[in-house]
Amino acid sequence: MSARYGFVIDLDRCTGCGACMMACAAENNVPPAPARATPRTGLTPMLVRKVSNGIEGTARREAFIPIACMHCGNETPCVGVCPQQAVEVDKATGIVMQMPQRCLGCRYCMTACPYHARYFNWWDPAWPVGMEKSLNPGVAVRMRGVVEKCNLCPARLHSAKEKAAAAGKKEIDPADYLPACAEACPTGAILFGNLADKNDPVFSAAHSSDAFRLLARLGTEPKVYYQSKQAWVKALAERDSDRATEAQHA
Amino acid sequence: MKVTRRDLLIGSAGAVAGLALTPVPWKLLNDVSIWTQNFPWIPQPAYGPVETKYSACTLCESGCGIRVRMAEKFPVGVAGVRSHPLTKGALCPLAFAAHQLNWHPRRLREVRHAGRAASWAEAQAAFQKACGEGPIAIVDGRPGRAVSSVFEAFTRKHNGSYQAVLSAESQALAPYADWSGVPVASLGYDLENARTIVSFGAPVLDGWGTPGRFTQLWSERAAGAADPQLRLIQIEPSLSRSAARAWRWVRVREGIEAQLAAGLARVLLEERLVTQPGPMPRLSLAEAAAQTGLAPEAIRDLSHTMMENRPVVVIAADGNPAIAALNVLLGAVATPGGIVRKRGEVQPHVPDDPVPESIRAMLVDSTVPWEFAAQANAEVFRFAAWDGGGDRAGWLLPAPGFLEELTDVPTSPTSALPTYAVAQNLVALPIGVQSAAQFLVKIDPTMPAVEKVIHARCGEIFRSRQGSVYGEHPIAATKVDSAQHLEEQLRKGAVWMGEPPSPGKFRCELKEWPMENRVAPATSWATAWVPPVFPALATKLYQESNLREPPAERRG
Amino acid sequence: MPDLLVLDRRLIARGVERSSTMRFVFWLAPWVALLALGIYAAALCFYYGLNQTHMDNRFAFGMWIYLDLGMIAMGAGTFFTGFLVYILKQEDLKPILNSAVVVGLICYSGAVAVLMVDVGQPLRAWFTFWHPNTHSMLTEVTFCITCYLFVLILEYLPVLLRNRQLRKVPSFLVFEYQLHKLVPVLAGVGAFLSFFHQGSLGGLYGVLRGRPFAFRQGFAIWPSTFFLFILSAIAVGPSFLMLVTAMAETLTGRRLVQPSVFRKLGSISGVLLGAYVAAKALDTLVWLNITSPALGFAPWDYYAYKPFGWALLFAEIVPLGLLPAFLLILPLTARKRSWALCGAALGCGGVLLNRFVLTVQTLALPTLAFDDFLRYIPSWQEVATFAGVIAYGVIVYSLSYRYLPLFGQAKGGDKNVSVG
Amino acid sequence: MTGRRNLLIFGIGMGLAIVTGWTAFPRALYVRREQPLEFHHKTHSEKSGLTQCDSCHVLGSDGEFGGIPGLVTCAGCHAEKVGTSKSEATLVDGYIKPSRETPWLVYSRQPANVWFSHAIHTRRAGLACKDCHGTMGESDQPRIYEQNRISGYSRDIWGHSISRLGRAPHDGMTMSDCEDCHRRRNVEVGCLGCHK
Repeated sequence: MSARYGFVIDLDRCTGCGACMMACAAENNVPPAPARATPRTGLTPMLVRKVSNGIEGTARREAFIPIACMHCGNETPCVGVCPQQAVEVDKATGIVMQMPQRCLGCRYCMTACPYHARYFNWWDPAWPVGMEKSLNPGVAVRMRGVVEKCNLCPARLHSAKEKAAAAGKKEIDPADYLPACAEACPTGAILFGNLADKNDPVFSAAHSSDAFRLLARLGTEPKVYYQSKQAWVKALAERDSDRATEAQHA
Repeated sequence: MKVTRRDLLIGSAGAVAGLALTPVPWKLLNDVSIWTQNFPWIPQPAYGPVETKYSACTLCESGCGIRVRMAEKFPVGVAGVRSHPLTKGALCPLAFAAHQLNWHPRRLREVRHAGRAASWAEAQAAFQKACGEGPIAIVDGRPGRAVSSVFEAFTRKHNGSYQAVLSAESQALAPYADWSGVPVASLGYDLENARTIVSFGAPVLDGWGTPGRFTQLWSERAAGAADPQLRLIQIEPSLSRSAARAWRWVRVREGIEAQLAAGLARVLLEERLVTQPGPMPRLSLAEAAAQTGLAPEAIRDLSHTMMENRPVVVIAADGNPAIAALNVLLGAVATPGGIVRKRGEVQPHVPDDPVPESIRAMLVDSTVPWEFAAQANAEVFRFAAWDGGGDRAGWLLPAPGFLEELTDVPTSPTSALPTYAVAQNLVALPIGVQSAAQFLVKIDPTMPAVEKVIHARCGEIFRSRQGSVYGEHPIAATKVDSAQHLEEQLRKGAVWMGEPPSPGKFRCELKEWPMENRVAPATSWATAWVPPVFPALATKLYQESNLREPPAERRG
Repeated sequence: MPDLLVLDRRLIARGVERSSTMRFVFWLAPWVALLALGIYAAALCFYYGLNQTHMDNRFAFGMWIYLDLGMIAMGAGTFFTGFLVYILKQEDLKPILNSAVVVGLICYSGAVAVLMVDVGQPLRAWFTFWHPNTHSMLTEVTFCITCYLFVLILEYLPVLLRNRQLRKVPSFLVFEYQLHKLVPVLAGVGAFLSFFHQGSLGGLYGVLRGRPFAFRQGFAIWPSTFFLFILSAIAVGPSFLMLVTAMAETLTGRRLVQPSVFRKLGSISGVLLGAYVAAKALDTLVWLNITSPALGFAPWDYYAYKPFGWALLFAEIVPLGLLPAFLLILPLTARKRSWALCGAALGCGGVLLNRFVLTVQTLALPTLAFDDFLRYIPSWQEVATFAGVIAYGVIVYSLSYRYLPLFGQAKGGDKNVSVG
Repeated sequence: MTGRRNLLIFGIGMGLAIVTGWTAFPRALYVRREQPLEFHHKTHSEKSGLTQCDSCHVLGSDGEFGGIPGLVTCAGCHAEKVGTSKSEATLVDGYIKPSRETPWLVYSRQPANVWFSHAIHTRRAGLACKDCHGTMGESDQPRIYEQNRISGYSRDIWGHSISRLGRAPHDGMTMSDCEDCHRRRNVEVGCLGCHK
C-alpha cells in the first residue's frame, strides 16, 4: 500500500531554536554559507521563519513557522513546470523528489513554488579543509547551478528499506524512518508520519480542529500541516485582505 | 593534383559530416554532462560502512546524550538519544553540527607562545619553572569532573590554588549554598513538580540548563494552552524566545530584577500571601514600581498570579540574591517543585581556594569560556581546542576537540537528580594535541590518570546501589552485577541517574532582605556553548536566515 | 589594413554605394567594445556561477528572462510578415521581408544566448530534449525556439548567399535557388512554431498556480496568457519592424521602403493591438473578480505595494494600448509617418511593460501571509551580458545591411551620416 | 568534373572521420590503470574453499554491504609473505605491515549520487551476483581498470562496446541498464529510489 508521508507541526510548541535547520543541513550535506550569502541566497531546505501578530509593545506576540517543502499532492506546482523531469511525485511515498543531477538550473520551479521552499546553489559547495570527512555518506553533495529542497531525508528511507530487505520484510518499520528535523526537534513540535494511515498519530493530528495548511486555497494539497490554538497564528494560513490594507497605509 | 584551400574546406566538411556518424559527439556530450554531475572539485562523502556510537556531549556542562554515526573513523552525524533520562533526545541547535568543529579553520593544532609557534617541551619547561617559583593557579570551567580532581590534587601538591568558573546556572544557585551551606553542585530545580515558573530573564526556553528537560516539560504542560498546567511567567525587557512563548510576558526595565523582587516580596508579606514571615524589603512598593517601570497594580497582580497555582519557583538569570530570597519567601526552597537538594553523594563541588594577590602562573582549562580574563601579570597557560581570536599573551596549548578525549560528565547544575556519564574518545587525538590532564601528568607523574579516577567513581556509584543505568533500556543499579560492568556500560554511552530528591534536608535562613543592584550578564543565544567557535553550518541560523541575531564577533 | 579595405569593397554588392570603410569601422567600434564587455560578463557567470548576478532564491528569474520575453515578442514581426506575404499573399510587404528575417534572427539567437547564460548547468541543457517533460511550458518553449532558430537560419541563408562574393560559388547559387523555393514552406513552419512558443512563453507564467498574480484560467492546457501573448506579439511585431526600418532610414539617410509599406504595417499593428487590448481588459476583469479571489488572494493586495500600483495596469491598457491602437488606425494620424512611428513605439512599450509586469512584478509580490514585497536590482554582469546581445544585434544588422540586399537591391548612394 | 572531384574529397574526409571515430576514439577516451595487487578470485576460492561470494563480500545484519574485504581479512592469511611473488611483497610490506588499506580500483563503483542496495537486489529480488558482475568470481588475474578521462567512471559502467550494441547482459551498469531491468521485472521506483 502506498504511503503519504507528511508533517504536522505544532506551532505552539516551536521555540524557534533552529535545531531542525541544523540537523537538516548536517544530514543532507548542505554546505555552509559563503561570505556573500544572505537569507535570500542561502540553502535552508528546512527554514524556521519568525512571525508576529504585527503589534508593538507588551501586546506583541511572536511565533515560529518551520517551512520545508510542502510536498504538494495535487497539481504540484514544481513538477509540471520542470522541463526535463528533474522533479516528480513518488507514487509509493508521495514525496516530491528533486533530482539535482538531472536539474539544469533554470529555476522555473522556484518561481512556481508558492512556499519558496526551493533553493538554488548559487555557489560551488565548499567546506573548510578536511571538513569533507564529516559529510554524511548517505547523501551526495549537490553541485553549483542546480535547485535543491527537502526530499524528506531519502538516505534514512534508504537504510530503512535496506534493513527491511535484509530482514526479509516487504514494508519498512515506521520507527526506522524519521527525517532529521523531526528527530531533532527538542519539544516534539514536528510530528512526522504517514498521512494515509488512519492509525498513524499524524492522521488524527492533521484532522484536528486546530490543524491548518498554508495557502490551502491554492488547492495544491500540501502534506505539511500546522497546528495552533492561537487565532492570530491560524490567521497566517491564508493571505487575507487586512494585511494588504495594512501595507497600503504603511 | 594540387590541393587547394577549397579542397581542405570540402574535406573537413566531409569529416564533420562523418563524425556525426561516429560515437564521438554523442559520447562526449554524454560524458561532459556526467562530468557536470561529479565536478572533481566537489567533495565526496566517505564510502565505507557506517557504525553508530553513543556518548555524552562535552561542549558544555549539560552533558546531553548523543548518538554519533561514524564512517571511516570520523563522526558523520550527531543526534540526541531518546532514552536519555535528562535530555530525552533533545540537543541544542549547535550540537547537530558539532562533528564539524574538529575541522574548524580556527582549530588549534600547535602550541603557540605570545602569538608565535612553540613546542610542548618549551611549554612544559615554562610551567615547571613557574611551579618552582609559585604560586600557581589552575582554573577549571567545569568542576566536579575526574580531571577537576587531578587539578585539585596538583594544586594541593604544588602550593597552588584551584579556581572554578561557574556557569550562570550554577551562579544562580550560589546564594542558597551560602545561606544553607549545601554545596552548589548538590542543589537543583525540581521543575517537574512546579506549576508556576517565574523567570527573571533566564532564557528558560532557549538554552538554559539542559536542553530538552524544561523545553519538553513546557511543550507537554504549557504550550499554547490558555490556562496551562504549568505557567511560565517571563520577566524581561525584550521579547526574547522565552518571553515570546511564555504564558505571560512581563515587560520591565533593564537591570531592575532586584527592585521587582523587593516589590513582589512586599506585596507577598503585606497581604499575607505567604505563610512564613520574612524580612521586609526596605524598598516600598511605590519605589519598586517607579524603578521597574511597572504600575504598583501590575506588581500586585503579578504577585497574586504567582500564588495562584503552586508550587511556584523563581528562576534567576544569575546569582542575584534578591531573587533567591524571593524563593525563600515563597517557601520554594527544599520543597517539591522548588530548589531541592540532590539525593546521594554528588561529586563534591571543589570549593574555590582564596586567590593570592599575585599569581606566578595560571593554567586555564579548555572548559573555561574564552572571555575569562586571567589575573594580570600571571603567566597564562591556556588550553583550548579552538582559537577564539584576539591576541593573547602567554601560552596557547592545543586541547582535544569534540569526542577526542576520555572524560566524565558530572550532574548538570539545574538537574534535581544526580547523573553520571562518561564520554569516550571516539576520535583519535590529532598529532600535537594534548589535554591539560596529560600535560600535568607529564610534569608530575604522581598525578592520578583520569581513567583511574573514572574507574574509582564508577566503583562508588556501584557501591551506592542507587538509581538506574540508562542504556538501550534502563536497568536499576541494583541489577548491575559489577562495577566493571557499570563502567563498561557508561563507556558505551549509558548514563547513570540517581534517586529523586526527598523534601527537607536543608534550610535557608534570611537575616535581612538582600538588596543588591546588579545588571545580569548579557546572555547570547549560545552563552552556554563553551567552544569559542561555531560549527560551519551555524550560518544557517543567522546568515542564511533571519532566525537568530549574528553571534558576537569572537565567534568563528 | 589596405586589404581590409579591399575585402570590404569586394563584399559590397555592385552598383550599391555604402559609406567609406573607415566610417563603417568607426560606427562598429563602440558596438564591438560593448559586445566584448558582454562576453566578459557572461564568461564571469560561466566561471564563477550565477552568484555573479543579483538574482536569488526569491527572485529566481531576473532581468534576463524579462528581456528575453521582450525580445522574442519584438521578433514576432518576422514570422508574421512571412505569414502575411507567403500564406496570405500580401506581396506588397515583400520589400521588408529580408530585413524582417535579420531582425528575427537577431532577436531569437540573442534570446537563446542569454538563456544559456541564465541556466545554472548549460552543459546539461540538452537533457530537455532527451528527457522532455511534455507538460512543461518551458519544454514547449525550448523545442519551438530551437526549431524556429533553425528555420530562421534557413531563411537567412538565401539572403546571405546573395552576397556578391558568395554568388561566385556556382553550387551555392544552385543551393540558394532551391532554398528560395523552400522559403514559403519555411515561412509556414516558422509561423506555426512561433505561434506556439509565443503562446507558451505566455503560458510560462499563466500556469503558475502558486503565483496567483500570474495564474490564469484558460482553454485546454493553455491559460489565457498563452493567447494574449500570441496576439500581443503579432500586434507589435510589425510595429517593431517599422521602428527598425525607420531607424535604419534615419541612420542611412535613405528611403528603404515605400511609405505604403509603412502604412500597411501600421494599420495591421493597430487593428491587432486594438483586439489585444480588448482581450487583455476582459482577461484582467475575469482574473480580478473570479480567478484570483478563488485562490484566496484579494485583487487589491497586488496593487498595494508601491511602486507597482494600479497605475501600472492602467498604463499598460490605456496610454500604451488603446492610444497607440488609435494612432495606428485613425487615417488622420496613421498617414503621418511621425505619428505612426510614435504609435508603434507606444505599442511596443506597452507590450514590453506587459512582459515586465508578468515576470518581475509576479516575483516581487508576496504569496505567504507573513511575506513582504521584494526588491531586486540587476548586477552589472546581468546588464552587461544583455547589452552585449544588443550590440551583437546592431553589428549583425549593420553587416547584413552593408553586404546583403536587405531591402531589395536598394541602389543609389548614402546621403548624410551613414552607417550601412 | 569539379563536382565529382569535390564529392571524392568530401568522401575521403568523411571516411577518415568515421574510421578514427570508431577505432581511435574509444582507446583515447579511457585511461588504463593497473590494480595495486595481483588478486586472483580463482586461487582464493580454491585455496580457502570459499565458493560463495558473500562469504568474503559480506552483507551486514541491517543489510549494509561490506564491499571489498578490508585489510584485516587479508592479514588473516597474509600476515607474513605467502609465496614469493612481487605482488605478495607489495601486499605485506606495502599495505599490511603499515596497515594501509589497499586502494583497489572498483570496476563496478557507481558515482556518489547513486544508492544501490545489495540487500534489496539479492535478498528480495533474488538476483545472483553474476547477473550484474559476470564471471568476476572466476577471474584468475585482475583485469586492467579502464577509467573514462572525462567522467571519471569505470568503463564497466558504460560497458565495453562503445556503441552499446550486442553487449553481454551484465556488460554495462548505466542508469538505462538499471531502468531496463526494472522495467522487465516491472519494479517501479522514483528517482530517489536509486539516487541519493
